[in-house]
Amino acid sequence: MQTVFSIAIDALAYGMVLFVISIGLSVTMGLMRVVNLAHGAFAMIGGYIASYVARDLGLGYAVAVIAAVVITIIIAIPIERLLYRRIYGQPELTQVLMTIGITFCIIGIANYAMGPTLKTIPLAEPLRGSVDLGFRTISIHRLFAIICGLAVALGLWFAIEKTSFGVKLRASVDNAAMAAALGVRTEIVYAISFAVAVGLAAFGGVVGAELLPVEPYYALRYMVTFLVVVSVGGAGSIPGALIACLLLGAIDTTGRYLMPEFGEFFFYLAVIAIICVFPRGLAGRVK
Amino acid sequence: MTLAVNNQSIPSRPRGGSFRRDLIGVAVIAVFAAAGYILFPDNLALLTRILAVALLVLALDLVTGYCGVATLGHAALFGSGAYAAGILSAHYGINDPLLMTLGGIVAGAVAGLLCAVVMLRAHGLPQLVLSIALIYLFHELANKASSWTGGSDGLSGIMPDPVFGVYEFDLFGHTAYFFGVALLLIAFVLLRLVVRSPFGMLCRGIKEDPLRIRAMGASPNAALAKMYVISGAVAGTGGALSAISTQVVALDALSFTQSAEALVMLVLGGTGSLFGALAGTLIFMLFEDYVSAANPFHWLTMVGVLLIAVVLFAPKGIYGTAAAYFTRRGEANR
Amino acid sequence: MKKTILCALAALALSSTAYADVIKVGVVGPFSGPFALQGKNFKAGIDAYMALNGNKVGSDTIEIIYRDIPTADPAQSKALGQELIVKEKVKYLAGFYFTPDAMAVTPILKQGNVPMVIMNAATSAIMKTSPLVVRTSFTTWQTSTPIAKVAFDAGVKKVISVVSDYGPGIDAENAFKAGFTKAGGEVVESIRIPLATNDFSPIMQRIKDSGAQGVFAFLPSGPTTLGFVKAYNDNGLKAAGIKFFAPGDLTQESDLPALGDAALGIQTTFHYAVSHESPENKTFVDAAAKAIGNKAELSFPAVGAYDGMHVIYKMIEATGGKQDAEKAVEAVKGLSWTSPRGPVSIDPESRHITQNIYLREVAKGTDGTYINKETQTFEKQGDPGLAAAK
Amino acid sequence: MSPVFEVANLKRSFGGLVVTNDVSLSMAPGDRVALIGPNGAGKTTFVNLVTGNLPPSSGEVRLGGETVTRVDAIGRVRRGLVRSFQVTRLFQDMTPAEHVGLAVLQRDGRAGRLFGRFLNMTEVMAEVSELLEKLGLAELAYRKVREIAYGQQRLLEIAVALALKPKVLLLDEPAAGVPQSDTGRIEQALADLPPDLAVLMIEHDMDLVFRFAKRVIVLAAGTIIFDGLPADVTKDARVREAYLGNYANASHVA
Repeated sequence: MQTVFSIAIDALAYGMVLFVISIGLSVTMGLMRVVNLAHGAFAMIGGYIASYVARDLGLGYAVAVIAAVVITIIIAIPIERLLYRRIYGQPELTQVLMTIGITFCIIGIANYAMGPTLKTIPLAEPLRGSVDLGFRTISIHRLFAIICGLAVALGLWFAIEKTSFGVKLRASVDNAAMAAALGVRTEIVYAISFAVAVGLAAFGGVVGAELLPVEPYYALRYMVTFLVVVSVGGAGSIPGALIACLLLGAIDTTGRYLMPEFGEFFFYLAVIAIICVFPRGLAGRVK
Repeated sequence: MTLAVNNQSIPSRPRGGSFRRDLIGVAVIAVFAAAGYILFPDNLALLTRILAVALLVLALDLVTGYCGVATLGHAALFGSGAYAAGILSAHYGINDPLLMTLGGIVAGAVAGLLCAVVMLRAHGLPQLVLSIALIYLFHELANKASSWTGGSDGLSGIMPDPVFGVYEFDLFGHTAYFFGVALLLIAFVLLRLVVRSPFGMLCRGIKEDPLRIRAMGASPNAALAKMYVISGAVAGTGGALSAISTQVVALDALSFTQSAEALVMLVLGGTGSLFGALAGTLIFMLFEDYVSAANPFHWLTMVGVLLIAVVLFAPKGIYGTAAAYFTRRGEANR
Repeated sequence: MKKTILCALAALALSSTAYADVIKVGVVGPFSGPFALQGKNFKAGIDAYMALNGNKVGSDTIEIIYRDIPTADPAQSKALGQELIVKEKVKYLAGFYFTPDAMAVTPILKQGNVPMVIMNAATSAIMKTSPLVVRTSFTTWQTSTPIAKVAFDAGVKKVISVVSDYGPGIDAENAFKAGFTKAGGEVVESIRIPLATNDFSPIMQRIKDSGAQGVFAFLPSGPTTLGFVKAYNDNGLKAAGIKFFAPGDLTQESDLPALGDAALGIQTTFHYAVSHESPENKTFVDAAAKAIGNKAELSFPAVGAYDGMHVIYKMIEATGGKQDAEKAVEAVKGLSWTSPRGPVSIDPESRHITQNIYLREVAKGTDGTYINKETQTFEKQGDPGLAAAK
Repeated sequence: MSPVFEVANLKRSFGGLVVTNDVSLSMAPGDRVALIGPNGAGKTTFVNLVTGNLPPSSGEVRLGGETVTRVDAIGRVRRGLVRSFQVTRLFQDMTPAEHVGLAVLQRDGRAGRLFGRFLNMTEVMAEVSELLEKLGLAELAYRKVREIAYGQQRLLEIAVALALKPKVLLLDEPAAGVPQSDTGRIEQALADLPPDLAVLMIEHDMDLVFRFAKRVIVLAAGTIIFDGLPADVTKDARVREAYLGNYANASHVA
């Protein structure tokens, strides 16, 4: 029984970390219809900035998180203006080519500027160490990640469902021409959504860095995982992404506990099974 | 309908046109192959690799360019062909390169059918993810079956006999190169026939509007599965060529990376055209070889810039955009 | 066919008759991609050797030609090897980080009349594929066997082994098992985990549940190692007194800053630590650090490359710059010298390097950086893997 | 004449909402029937049920005496039930000749052939040219669909449907979106449909309905409220109510 609880906790923690990192991609893919393979690259940039701020400059973890999000967004703005604008509404394959190109460039630059070694982000003092839950110990950082995941989920849900911006965004997504006719400046809505998505990527990159350490190949190494999680959830759906992360997290964790040597099989078989049953993703809208 | 036979009231199309284009196509490939041989006699290994990958990209074009199925897992077909050819030689002592190629073709086709069964359960993004899941499963399977595949150490001990008992596979790669050119030419001619056949037309229809095809009484999934099998045979040929020419097969033949690279090459060249697939492979691999030799440490950035430039300046792919440009000019001159 | 070879040989022979020649050495390694750091270390080791010993052997100038192969990709490796031999006319092939990449090239060595000096690839079996291969790195068997004795002597009788599910991981598992069982211990469970494992918590749970007193682990360096060691601490295994043993790949110097305090006290056995104390090593580290630019990035592939160059220089000396692979290899059989890692020799039979294996513990150095502090020496270790494979 | 197409007690509900309720009709070869109804009457659902794109909650569909309720959309097409689309669904990059050629080949079970070109298949080309000629599309045979006018695209829809040699043809607003100047050609094409073909036309344009149909069926709120001669349809009180609401009755009373 203890083991079951223990695995459940691990699954939850892993799922939430996945969620924090992937949810930004769900926003770009679901709401802006861009297959953004460079999502991981933005998460990586966030991680590098946080590492630089916290480790090399010696500023605190909180400062590092904020700096990572803000600076990554600032870096992303010209990229959005010059490159992403050209692929909105283009065929998926074109988007794939462009965003892979961007990813390669960012990897190359990161490798050149930051070197090929792993970078860590020193945690704030209260987040270090582990707590004893009675039946097992878990690192405080994991709990922090779970809380971050819940906060992001709630915040996004609120922003999309309950604010006027959310209304405009949903209108722009459903019918851009109609939204524009109603006076919504879709360009600005898209730009803000992109900024939010990039900011979430950076935030996820920092919070998830304990599990997915920052190095130049981060952007490619985890690209597939992010893409899979978002698609299984149904792109653009926050509850969908949450369920997918928890479900895949649970399958992955249980699989790795029971039969580690077949870990990959479980994960990808589950992905195939879920998509065969829900061809549009768990929360995909049926047209 | 009998009375209509000699009543062709619509002007029939000049039939020579497409046949001539076929000839030109074959000639262009032959000229390129000869040029490669004469100009770069010391780079035949690279050129043979390009031939093998070109077959993979052609195969990918069949399902992606002609049928609209986006996949990041096509190396599963290529790798199955490579492993089949390799295992035939390394474990069963079947060293005849033609038989090994045949084994690759069959294995590729079977893998194609397997993939089709899974892939056709979804569309769009979830379909893309299915393809990713598939390639990882194939990869893991090959890793697990290490007594057959050599696992992560790779399958070695592949020793192909001379082609027709005469032409040996030597260090300089002459035989492998010509063997590859021959395979590519045969595949190209057959595929030209296939894409222009009624079946090819059906597939183009499916790509544009599968629902309309259903309303015409044809099953898109059956057609796509068939195309997947054909594609598997072509990719399997490429895999077999790779196994025969390098005499080793490793897990990278079944990898996501290989699949993604093939897709990048295809889109780079231009989807939906056999020439686009060939052009994309040639340009990407030569570019990669050139910049990675020029600067082994930071060439990835250059490749990234190339991809971005293509999207910005040649949105239909390099061949696609060039072809469209010449067609327009041709029409303007008329 | 024979004619072609003869022609080729003639051509090659002709090209090598001139006196003051440029002798090209082709180095194949991961210079970009996820393993770029290892390739960078190859280059640092080679640069260091040439900086210290000059770029000339006799009157011949040595020129290094680098070729990039980012991951294990034998088809590409073979193409590069062929290109280096045929087009660049290299007389020596060297480098090779991954086993399959090396295996892909060995079949063409004889035809090309080129010896190969492996600077890393650590699977025992490579040596059997061609008599023209010499290795100056290590094998996983070689480095993983002594740790079994260390573990047993530390009073640990039950161990669980956790390795990444790929060639070197499986080698490590077998090597440890063989050594540990022989010593009288018991490997209670052997777990193989996929290479792409991000979250190690469930594995830690598994280790706890197994009731083992210690864990033996082998994972490729980089993010997975970091994740594993962190999980080991965070999940309370360290606190619970479960001891951690591994070969030194896990505590590669370039990973130590990222591992930080989490790695303190981990015991590993390996053939080389950057902190090794000897005048030879000091010279080497200074030169290599200069070559790589950042001393923190320096780790074991550099020493493999450094000694590899030493072997190549000796080969060139022995052949007088002529292309004769067999003679070159013959000349270095039994060669012994003092490497930065300690006294080493080339075993005449296996052509693999015989060397000291050190037991090390991760500690904080005097300047605050993390180092692998050597605490015990296992002298003149050969490769037990080749014997085990028979 | 025995009916070629029958629908018996067809019913479909989504959750609690009954969209098609107990619809029955029967058609004989050569019938020209128009199905009309106000917006939201359930016409689209009815078409989807008949073509097999939506399974019914209960009831049956029969084609030439065979029950096809459990046959999928493709199977029904192969058994002779062919439809056209309200908004043309043509392949923008293909030519009219290719469209019709594909349909002919598909009908003959040769669309899966891997070799040969239909342009070189004399008997296929003969049929293609005859059909295109008949619908006045001969000159456009080798233009891409995206380059030809919408009215001609509608004609091509009909040509594709005819190439499949249907027994029952379902025309979903065949003249929708066509400029006034071109409707004449479409009406002509409809008038020239094979005499033994049963045609069910869904249409809003009453002029077209009156000129084409020998029989009119009115669908409202998922049920058939009228099935009879065109001449009678405007006199029917329920039809008036369905279309004009209470306002109609009020004015009637007044």
